[in-house]
Amino acid sequence: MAEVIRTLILRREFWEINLSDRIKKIFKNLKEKNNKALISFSVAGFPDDQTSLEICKVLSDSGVHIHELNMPHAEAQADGPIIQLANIKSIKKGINLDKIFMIAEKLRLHNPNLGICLMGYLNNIFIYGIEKFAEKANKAGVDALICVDLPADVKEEKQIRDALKKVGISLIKLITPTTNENRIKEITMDAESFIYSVNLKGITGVKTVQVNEANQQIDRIKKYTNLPIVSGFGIKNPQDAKEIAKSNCDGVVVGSQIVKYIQENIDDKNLPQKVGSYVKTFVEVLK
Amino acid sequence: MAEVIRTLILRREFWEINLSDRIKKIFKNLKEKNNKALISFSVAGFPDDQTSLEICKVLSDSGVHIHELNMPHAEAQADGPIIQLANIKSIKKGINLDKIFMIAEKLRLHNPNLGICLMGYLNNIFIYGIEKFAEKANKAGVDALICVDLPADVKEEKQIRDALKKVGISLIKLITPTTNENRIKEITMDAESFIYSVNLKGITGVKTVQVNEANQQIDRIKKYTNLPIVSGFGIKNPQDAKEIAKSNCDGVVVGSQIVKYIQENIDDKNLPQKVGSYVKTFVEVLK
Amino acid sequence: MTKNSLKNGPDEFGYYGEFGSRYAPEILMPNLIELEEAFNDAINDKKFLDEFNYYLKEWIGRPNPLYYAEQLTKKVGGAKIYFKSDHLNHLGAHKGNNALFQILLAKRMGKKKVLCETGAGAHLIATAAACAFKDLPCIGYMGRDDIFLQSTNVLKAKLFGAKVIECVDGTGEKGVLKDACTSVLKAWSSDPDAFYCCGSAIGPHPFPRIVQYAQSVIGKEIKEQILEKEGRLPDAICACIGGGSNLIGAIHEFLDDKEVKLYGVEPEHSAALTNGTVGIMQGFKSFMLQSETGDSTLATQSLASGINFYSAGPEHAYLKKIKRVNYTHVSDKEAFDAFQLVCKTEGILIAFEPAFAVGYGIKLAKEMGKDKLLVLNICGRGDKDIDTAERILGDKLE
Amino acid sequence: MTKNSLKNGPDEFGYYGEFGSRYAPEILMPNLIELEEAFNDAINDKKFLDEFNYYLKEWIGRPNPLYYAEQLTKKVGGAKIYFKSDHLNHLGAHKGNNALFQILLAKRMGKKKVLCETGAGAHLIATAAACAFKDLPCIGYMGRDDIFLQSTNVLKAKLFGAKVIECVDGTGEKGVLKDACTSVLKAWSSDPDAFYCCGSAIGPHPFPRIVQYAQSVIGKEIKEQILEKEGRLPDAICACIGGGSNLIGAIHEFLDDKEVKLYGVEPEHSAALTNGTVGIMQGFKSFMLQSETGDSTLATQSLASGINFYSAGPEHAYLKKIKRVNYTHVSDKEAFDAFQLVCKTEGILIAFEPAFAVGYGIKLAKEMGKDKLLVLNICGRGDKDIDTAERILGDKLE
Ligand SMILES: Cc1ncc(COP(=O)(O)O)c(C=O)c1O
Ligand SMILES: Cc1ncc(COP(=O)(O)O)c(C=O)c1O
Repeated sequence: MAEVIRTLILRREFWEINLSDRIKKIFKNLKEKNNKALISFSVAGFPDDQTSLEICKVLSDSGVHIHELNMPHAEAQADGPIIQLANIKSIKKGINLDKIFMIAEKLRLHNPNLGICLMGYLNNIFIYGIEKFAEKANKAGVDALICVDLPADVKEEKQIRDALKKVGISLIKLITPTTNENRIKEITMDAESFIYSVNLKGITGVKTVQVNEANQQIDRIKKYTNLPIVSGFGIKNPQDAKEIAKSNCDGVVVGSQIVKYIQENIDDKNLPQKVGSYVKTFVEVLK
Repeated sequence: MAEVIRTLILRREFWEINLSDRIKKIFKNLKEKNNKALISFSVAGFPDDQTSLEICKVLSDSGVHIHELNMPHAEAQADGPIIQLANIKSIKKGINLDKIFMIAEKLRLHNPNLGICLMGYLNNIFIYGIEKFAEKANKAGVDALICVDLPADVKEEKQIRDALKKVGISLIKLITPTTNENRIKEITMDAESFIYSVNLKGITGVKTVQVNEANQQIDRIKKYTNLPIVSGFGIKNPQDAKEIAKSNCDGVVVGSQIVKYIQENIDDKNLPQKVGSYVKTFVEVLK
Repeated sequence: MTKNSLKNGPDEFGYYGEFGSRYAPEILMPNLIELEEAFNDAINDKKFLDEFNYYLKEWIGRPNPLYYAEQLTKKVGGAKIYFKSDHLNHLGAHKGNNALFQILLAKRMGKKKVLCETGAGAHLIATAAACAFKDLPCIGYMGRDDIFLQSTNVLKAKLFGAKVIECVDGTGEKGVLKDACTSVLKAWSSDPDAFYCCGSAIGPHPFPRIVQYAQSVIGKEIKEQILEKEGRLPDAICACIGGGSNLIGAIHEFLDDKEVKLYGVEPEHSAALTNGTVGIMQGFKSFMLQSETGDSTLATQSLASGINFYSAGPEHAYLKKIKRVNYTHVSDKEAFDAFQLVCKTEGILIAFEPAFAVGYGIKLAKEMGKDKLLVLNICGRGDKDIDTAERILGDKLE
Repeated sequence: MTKNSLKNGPDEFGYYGEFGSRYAPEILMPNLIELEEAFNDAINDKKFLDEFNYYLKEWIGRPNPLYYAEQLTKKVGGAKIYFKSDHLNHLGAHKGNNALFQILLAKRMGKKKVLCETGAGAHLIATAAACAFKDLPCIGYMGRDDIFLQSTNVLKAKLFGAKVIECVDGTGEKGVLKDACTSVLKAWSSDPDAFYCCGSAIGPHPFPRIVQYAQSVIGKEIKEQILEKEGRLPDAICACIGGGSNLIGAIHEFLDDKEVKLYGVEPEHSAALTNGTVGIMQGFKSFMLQSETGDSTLATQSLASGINFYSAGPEHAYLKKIKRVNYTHVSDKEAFDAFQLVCKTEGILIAFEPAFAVGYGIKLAKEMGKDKLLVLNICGRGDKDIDTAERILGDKLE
């Protein structure tokens, strides 16, 4: 264990120099204005490749600071039914990492300032090849990766971290209400760009958020890091977002609500624009 | 065992004096004419008390020598479905031993020469009371009893034998193809009036008879007794009866066929007469 | 053989006091005598007994545990309750002990075919399975209503290669265990070369004795196990009773131990020993639920098909007469409540039959006091009964 | 711990070679670590192990026999075939060994609620029963299709007091074991205070290790029993493999005995170890039947629901890689023929799952020669499968 921690410390030093600049700047700017980041989420390839790209573009135009682009996985262990269904539909239409990188790249060309974060499960990356993944992600202009089933405890964590580091992409860490002090200490030591703080015990899209709980969680993390903390899970409407923004967080994630909205308006010809207007209602309350 | 056999021998002596005269005479007369006895069978109380009496009367008028009047039992272990159904129907109409004695008595009044043999299972007699049964049977003019589930091995056999002996009724014994020599010896020692020889391995009313088998069986019995032997089980039509009559038997039993015939003509207003005509076809072939 | 021991079996004529013996048609007498001789010969043949014990261990899976039902004991708050676990036997009931014994005997006698009767089907599957592994054809007689109610057991028997014959009463209207008994006796009369494997401690002598002998392994194990666990005999043993094989099996070893109280529990509406009169049917004399004239049985009813029988074995009639065993009854509801309670407290799905023993056992345990030991004989598992349980519980099962 | 022993379990990070470990969302990590610590603590606590062994004996009914299948051996005409009889266990399968262990562990950890996944329902009823007798609420996750196919197991679980939750895949169109696995992991993520009782040697570390530990009682008994009966180790052991718990249980004790050949038999159309590629899903790395991109599992099919799984536990992936165990597969038809053959020759109704082991075992026995010893692991009884058997046999079942 001592050795593991030593490695972690070494890594940390390395990281201080190589942090993804774009995301660092986003939070720095917001901080100066005393504002909070809005982080949006959508499923790559849902409802289809082209539309999912359009949605991302519109989101970035609507005032979102960071966008999480989900790489679909059928057995997603930590996602609710709304996202899972979108995942499966996208998989059935033939989504894969190459297509996802294409979407990311076009989004990057559309908006050079947006934080682009890929999100998903390890297996897609593992099968694709870790090195190749890092290179392609970098080429596509991706800033960060959230990998749900990649705790520091598994072999691939270091492999991925190293590969990403080479190309300047950060590996975003999650902290949940069950994560104890010790583990928070270790995770924060390892973390880059920002911390993803899960408000609720539970999977996405099923419960509602409470500002007190969120703050408790954030305060536990702040003891160990100065990294920005974004608060996610359970934000159902602009009201929730406004509430959470009152907490000590640095940003708010709106995830399954957006996917749900897409789902509900899936036949609408102006779907991307509608999603854009919808997200603006969140942007508004955070101003 | 030695003691049991001693008792049996004692009994036999006793029996030589007390044999039921009527049946003895029937066989004696037939023997003189080189004829065989026809033994008929019907279920008391089937299809109802009155009709079952009428049937008995007509049978006795039609040339039958001995009639077996069945005392219905619902769980008859050694009867086929035809007789069993008649049993149950009769039971449902409320047959009981008192009524059966009434039928027997009226039959006796109608025909003083007919051999009347009650047939059935022990439990009816056991519940009624053995002594009382013997007395009432005697009063009704019954000559003999066949009790299907009363081997020499059970306690009630001696009780019933003794009770019947007192009133001069014989206990008829069955011998089947499975009865071995030793047992035939013991059974014949104990037998009275006539021996009931079962032709077939099996229950009544299901198989057809073969004269060779019947003879084999009869010959085995003749080694140990001079009593008349009637051959039964499986006689389906006058042809069968004629066949069997060719054997060394002294009489032929027509059982379930008569019950079946009654069953088939149950709605006929002249049922007893029809049964009479039917039985005459058997009487004819035996002449 | 100890003089005056209640464990000596019937007298030389097949009687337990006034009960039992063989009220059989002549056609079956030679078979019964042959069987009796073969049985007496077999139980004096060490090789045969070794074979029986070998398969009891290796095939049936004996000895099964004498399980301290701690949670149930706590819940009831009385005597310490032990379960004798015949529900863990191969094929799921005590019936296998007996079927195994008789099929080994049939094989030893050189028999070429086996007949059996069945109620709930437990004896059928046990006989069919034993016949399969001893390579004998098996024909099972089963009431039409039981075939319908216990269709999975019929299927199992067929998978073991048995033929199943539907039985009805004289009217052809319904068919239950007693009709299967009557039918198998008829079939045996037609086919006396066959071996008849009788499923309970009933029927003509020597069946009650044979079945008692085979099932007594239960009580022998109880005795050994309770002595090991508690250093003393139990204060009471309680089992359900249909024909009486699991009860006699559980208690036979204790008949001379007068300090051990013995209980036989019948279903309320087929309580032959409590409410019956002495009669003679299907080859034996015992207490029976019968018509006044003795010409038929009365209709009986029970949640548990396996103990829905108009009579009980002759040894029980005798043990009742001499007051060695207390025969009593509980209602379907009490049994069903006990069934659920054992599921919930012990995680054991018992059959409806032993649920009657548990139903009474609960009341008994309460009266007995905490320093007492009560053994309940769990003679079968309840897999066969869950559809009925579902029907009874309906919406309550969530 | 012997150096270089294959029995040492995973390394300190939860890996068997490159396979295994815990690919879990952060929300579950503290639980997994807590569980690992609790497990390591428990297996060094004599009192806990005594309790486990006590209930293995008294409640599950262990040891079960190592049965010489003489008739089958004769029929096949090759190696001497032994059956390890987990079909005789309480609740009818090996799953009880593991459920019992984990529920005792949950109790020891002070957990107040239990979740489990299930395929055929065997693990569900085992967990529900263990929860009943340890007084813990139990919630079972089961695929919608499996609920339909294994409705009696659902009923049993409910009688033991469990709640059963229907699971479907992402489309909501169907639901099988893998969907139950995904659902229970989600449910646990939402309710991390609960104890998750994993049913096979799969899932994130430490589950494969815990399940292997609990099931190893099977192989320990095999070793003891074969030494007693034959004075030597078997030449081969063969078991079916779904997640891999009965197989690892049967063979773990023999991993260092290189002269004992080991076989794992998968269904032809869910043969992850034969046809799969390395992947990471549901918390562990192993061979998997998965799409080229790794974003989903492939549809699998098997006569036996319990082994119809897209992957197998990580220890098996490792044992395949180092060639210690031979993984192979047989068709549904071969398994069904074996199922019938065992019914007819041994009078034992085995489950469809072990029928795959028997199906391969028959071929193996023929190749092995008469002086060899082959142990087949009969991990469950077939009561649950007779409706399907009836459907397959149709008119042929007379
Ligand atoms: C599980 C079970 N218990 C009890 C019985 C009752 O029989 P006996 O009284 O002979 O034990 C049966 C009969 O089928 C049964 O299946
Ligand atoms: C009877 C039986 N055997 C085998 C299995 C397969 O599981 P495993 O490979 O973990 O032994 C199951 C799973 O439900 C089962 O019920």
